[in-house]
Amino acid sequence: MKAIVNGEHWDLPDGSTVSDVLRRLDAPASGVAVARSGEVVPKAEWPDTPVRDGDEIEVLTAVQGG
Amino acid sequence: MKAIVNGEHWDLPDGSTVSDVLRRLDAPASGVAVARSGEVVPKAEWPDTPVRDGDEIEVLTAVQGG
Amino acid sequence: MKAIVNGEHWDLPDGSTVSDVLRRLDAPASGVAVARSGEVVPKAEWPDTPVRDGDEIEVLTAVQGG
Amino acid sequence: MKAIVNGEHWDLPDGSTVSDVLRRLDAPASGVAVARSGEVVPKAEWPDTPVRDGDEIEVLTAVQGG
Amino acid sequence: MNTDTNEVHLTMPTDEPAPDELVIAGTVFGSRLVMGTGGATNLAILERALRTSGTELTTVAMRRMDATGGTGVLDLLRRLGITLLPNTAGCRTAAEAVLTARLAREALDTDWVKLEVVADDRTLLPDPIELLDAAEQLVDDGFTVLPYTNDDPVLALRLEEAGCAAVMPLGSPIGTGLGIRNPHNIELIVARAGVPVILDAGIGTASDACVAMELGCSAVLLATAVTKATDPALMAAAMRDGVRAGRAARLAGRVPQRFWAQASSPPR
Amino acid sequence: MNTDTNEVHLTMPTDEPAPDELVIAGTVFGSRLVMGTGGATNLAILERALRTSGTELTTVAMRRMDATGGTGVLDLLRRLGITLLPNTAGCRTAAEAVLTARLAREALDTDWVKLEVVADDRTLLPDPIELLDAAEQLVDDGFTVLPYTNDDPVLALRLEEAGCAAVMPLGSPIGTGLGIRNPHNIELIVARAGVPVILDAGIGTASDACVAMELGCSAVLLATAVTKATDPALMAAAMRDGVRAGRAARLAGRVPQRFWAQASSPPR
Amino acid sequence: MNTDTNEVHLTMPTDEPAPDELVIAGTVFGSRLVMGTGGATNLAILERALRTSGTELTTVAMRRMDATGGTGVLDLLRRLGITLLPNTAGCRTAAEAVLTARLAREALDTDWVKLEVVADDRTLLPDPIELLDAAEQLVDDGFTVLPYTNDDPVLALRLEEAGCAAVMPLGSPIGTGLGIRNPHNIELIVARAGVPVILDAGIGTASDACVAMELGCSAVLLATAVTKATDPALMAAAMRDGVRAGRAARLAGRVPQRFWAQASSPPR
Amino acid sequence: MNTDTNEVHLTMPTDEPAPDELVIAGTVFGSRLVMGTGGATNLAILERALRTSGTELTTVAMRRMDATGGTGVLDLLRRLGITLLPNTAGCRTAAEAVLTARLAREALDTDWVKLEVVADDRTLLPDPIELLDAAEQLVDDGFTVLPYTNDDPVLALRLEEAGCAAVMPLGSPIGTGLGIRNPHNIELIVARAGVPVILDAGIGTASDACVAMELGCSAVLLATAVTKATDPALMAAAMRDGVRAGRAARLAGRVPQRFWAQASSPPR
Repeated sequence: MKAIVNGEHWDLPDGSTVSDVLRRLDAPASGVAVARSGEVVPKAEWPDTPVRDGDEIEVLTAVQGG
Repeated sequence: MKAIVNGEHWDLPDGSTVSDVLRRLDAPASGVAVARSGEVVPKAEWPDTPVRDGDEIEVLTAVQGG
Repeated sequence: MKAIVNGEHWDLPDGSTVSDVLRRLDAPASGVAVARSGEVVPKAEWPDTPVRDGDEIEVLTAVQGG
Repeated sequence: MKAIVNGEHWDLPDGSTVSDVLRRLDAPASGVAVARSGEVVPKAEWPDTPVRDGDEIEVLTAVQGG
Repeated sequence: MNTDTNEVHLTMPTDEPAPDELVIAGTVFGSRLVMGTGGATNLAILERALRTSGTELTTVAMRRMDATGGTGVLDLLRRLGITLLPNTAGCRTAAEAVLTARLAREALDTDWVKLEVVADDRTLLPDPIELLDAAEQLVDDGFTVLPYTNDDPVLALRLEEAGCAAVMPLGSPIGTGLGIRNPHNIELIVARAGVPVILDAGIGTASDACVAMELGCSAVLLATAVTKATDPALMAAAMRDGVRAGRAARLAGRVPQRFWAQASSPPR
Repeated sequence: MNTDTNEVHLTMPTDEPAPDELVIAGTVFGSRLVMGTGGATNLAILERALRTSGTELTTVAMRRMDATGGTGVLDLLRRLGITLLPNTAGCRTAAEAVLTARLAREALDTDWVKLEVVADDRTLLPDPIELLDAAEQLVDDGFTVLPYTNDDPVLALRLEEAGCAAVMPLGSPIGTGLGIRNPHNIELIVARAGVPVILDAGIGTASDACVAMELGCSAVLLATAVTKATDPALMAAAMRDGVRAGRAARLAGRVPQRFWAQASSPPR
Repeated sequence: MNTDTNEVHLTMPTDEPAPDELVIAGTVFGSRLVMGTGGATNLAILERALRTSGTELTTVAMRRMDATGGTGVLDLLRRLGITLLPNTAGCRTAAEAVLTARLAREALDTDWVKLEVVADDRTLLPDPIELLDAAEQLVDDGFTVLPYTNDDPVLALRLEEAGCAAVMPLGSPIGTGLGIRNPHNIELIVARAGVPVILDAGIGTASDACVAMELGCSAVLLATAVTKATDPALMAAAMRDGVRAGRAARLAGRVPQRFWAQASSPPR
Repeated sequence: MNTDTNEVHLTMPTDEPAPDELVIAGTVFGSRLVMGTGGATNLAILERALRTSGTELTTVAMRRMDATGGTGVLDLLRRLGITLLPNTAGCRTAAEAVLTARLAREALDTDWVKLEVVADDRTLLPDPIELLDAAEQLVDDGFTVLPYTNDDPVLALRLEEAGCAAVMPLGSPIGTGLGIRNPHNIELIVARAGVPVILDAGIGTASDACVAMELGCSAVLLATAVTKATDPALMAAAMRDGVRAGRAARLAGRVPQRFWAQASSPPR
């Protein structure tokens, strides 16, 4: 299954979830948020939210700015 | 028949037209425009445009300004 | 003998000194300076400095200013 | 005889006058003024004003400025 | 006027067209001073001011006809051969402004309009949302739209993109006479504009108009600075000359600014 | 010039003399723009700039004659009928300035002098002590003295008391083009002056000249702002119009400044 | 801090609450200096600057996570006990800004957001239409919205009417260091605002921050003026003191301005 | 004070002496705010203002003793451990000023003097000729002379050459509260000064004091801006912080000014 994660093309095993993506990104436990194809995915739903073929996943965190 | 002309309550004989209103206002031949209940009435249509009961007629002209 | 002290006409007994003037002015022990007809009279010389007829004596002190 | 004309050392025959200096400088008839050792020499006196040994002659004219 | 001939002659060495004309929506104007007619005590004073100003484009407002009013200002402007620019002064919404513009077109046979949509009476500042909305509607309806806007470089660009024939940023709020409060914004607007930038509102005296032109504006619009001056006709002359001075200075290429002095006479 | 006729006509409603002339030491000038000749690349460019400026009074410097020099600038000014104003540029002491003024009088048959006594080369600012000393000596010697001074209202008054025919405060240091750095001082000088105040030095562009006149100055003196502009003749036109604009605005009585807006069109 | 005790004591004679606190949406802050974290070379420098500034509210941006990044800035702000204010920097549309704000809320457990919707990269000026749209959506969605806006008094009022917790007008475009280009607009905004006015963007040096407070702003937001100064921590101290100075001066009631002098020593 | 410790700590990374002290004629002062005592309604208000200001050097005037007067201000300054700086306020000639300085030395056991020689009551501006004359006499007589001067860079240099321990140019005339009218002149004075430059007169609010320090002045002298403010003690705090802010900003190295914007958040 193919998805775009933070602008890069990824190949993911079928049935992958948002949590799988975060694990692979080595995301910290806190300070991170996820959007799937333009919709926010609340942290509580990461384990049960599947990544669909063609999804665009954005994983954001806070950086210096403003 | 009742209409409001430039904010004043007028009594008009049935069948009155925009031209009648202008005549009564002593409006000059040029430099004047008319709106009937929010719509512009082109000069050519003044004679044939009836004033309906309850119409709001605005008769405008150019003045010093800006 | 006549002298002008801080702009006022004074009558002084002959032989009066600058110290006499200061005593009469009730001047404090410190923070005061005296000019006699445009010349500074050092504190040490007050007792021995006579007031001459027609002298202009200025007794100055520090006030709020600047 | 030696003189300094506009900052340059000149050798002049004895008895030279301011007029001689101006002639040698090719000075125009008008628009020029002369100082000899710090004093203005009026035009009328040029022919009769000798250049003395060691004199500093300044010959000025108007130029673009200000 | 002799001066104009000079200008023509003078602008030749520069790469400017000679004479240096203002072009708005394909119409050519010889004067870069746009006048308003508001505030004049009477038409005689207004006439002398307009004649002296040399203006070729002047605004009027649209108001309810009343017996007393008459059409004096129209007759005057036509007699002077000055192009009419009706405004939508007093409108608070896009709908009001669009209707007023259409009535002006009907009454005055012109599709030019100075678009004003103000937010409140204390500042008379434009409402950016209503203004842009009205501008889009009027452009679609075939109007030549000259919007009175604030000095926001973003809104100025949006108005140009909407098809406005010029943008008219304020120097300061209408009638304050505070001049150009934010020259940097005017420079930003000019730097990116593809249509004429006309400084509108806030001009108090001749140097304000002069600065506007030096900043790169194509023209200046003013009314009460002239009509409410002690001597309106003389102030009209001042504004005429101030605009011309600023325009010429812009074209002539000013000397740079220096921290230390530099002599203008040769060393001794 | 047509404009002048206008001006004459226009100034009538005001209490100004018509035409509005500049009078220095009893001599009348039709133009309030005093020019300098320094900085021009050649005499042809200078001539076009001077003609366009309309100036009637122009400065020259006194320097050592050299074969190459010639008297071109003198011939030019005489041909244009412009009154000569020799300066003492480059002098550092009263003695130098007095000698230079006397040589200028001898060479040019004029007892008018623009008195400059500067303190150093980096600022070219006047030395107040030497300047006042030189002014007193030259007035005693029968000169008509126009001193280039800083913008100190006290020194300006001292120079007037010494008998100077005008006072010429700077806007900013010579050649900086920084305009009028301290309008408040210029206003203080004008408020107390009994002789013409001529803004001298620092003018960079037309609006600077316009502001000087609006502040109440009687004239403006400038050189490199015109001669070193990209297009000197066009900048001369800008300065001519800027001075006229500022003068007219001063006489016309500007509108007051307001914090809140005020409508220029009648309420709807 | 001793000074604070003074301030408390000092503000008593005025009608100010003592201590003089900043309240935004019911949250109390002891410091009126809001900091940004952008531009700092490293976290050590940033930490010293933040500590010195005394700030209690500081912005962060939201960006794509990458291995290298880490969450250093978050850890730092939490360690310093500074309240987080995520921004929507880089967003061009209401939709982008709303999504970014929601992601920030999810990631940082805060419903506060500094709303930025800019129109282009050269000016980074807010897009008034998109900004207002985004503000309305986020307020509806329960956010505490602090919008970065231009200095248009009309837009500021619209944003307050839309339910924003503060309005944050610019002094000049982001990163220009041009200070407050239009104090009159800031005064107009303050005069009509019912929520705190926070001067955001354009501050270059301490006096800019001081002037903002003297104009009546409730706080100042700045980043690169400190982080890109030669000595960031020292500039942070300058800004801290400048904000405090301006606030105190506003409350203390300054002396009026006069044209003529007035002696401070008694007559002799 | 905790802040001071910060300052000390902060200035270490810079090449400044730590702490950053003001040195006049070899005497060290911890505060860069010099106060005047004129204009205070009573000594209690004056005391609170002086304490809050943190000043270590304060002026007094010399006047004829009268029974009512007493020596309250002297006792107060001595009690607060503040160094006395007698002035020659009201003197119009060098002779008057020299005599007044000598009487002050006699009365107050100090050879420091703030030298004032003013030309008239309406402007209270220094008389440059009398001022320089008095300065030379007093330096010869062993005084430590701090002259109140105008903002003429030439006179400032002459006063330094005459042996003055500092130069104290005005921002604007005494008591006007017009701030610093000519920052360019202050920069020119600072650029060439070998002694401390103390901005004296004209300060109206905290940002004026802050700007003075940012321009490179070593200290600020003010009186009525504090004593005649609605809340003198609070304004004293504002001035204290404003001076400190401006000094720190000067040392910290401000960011450059730009025409176009520059992002403070990383690109998305």
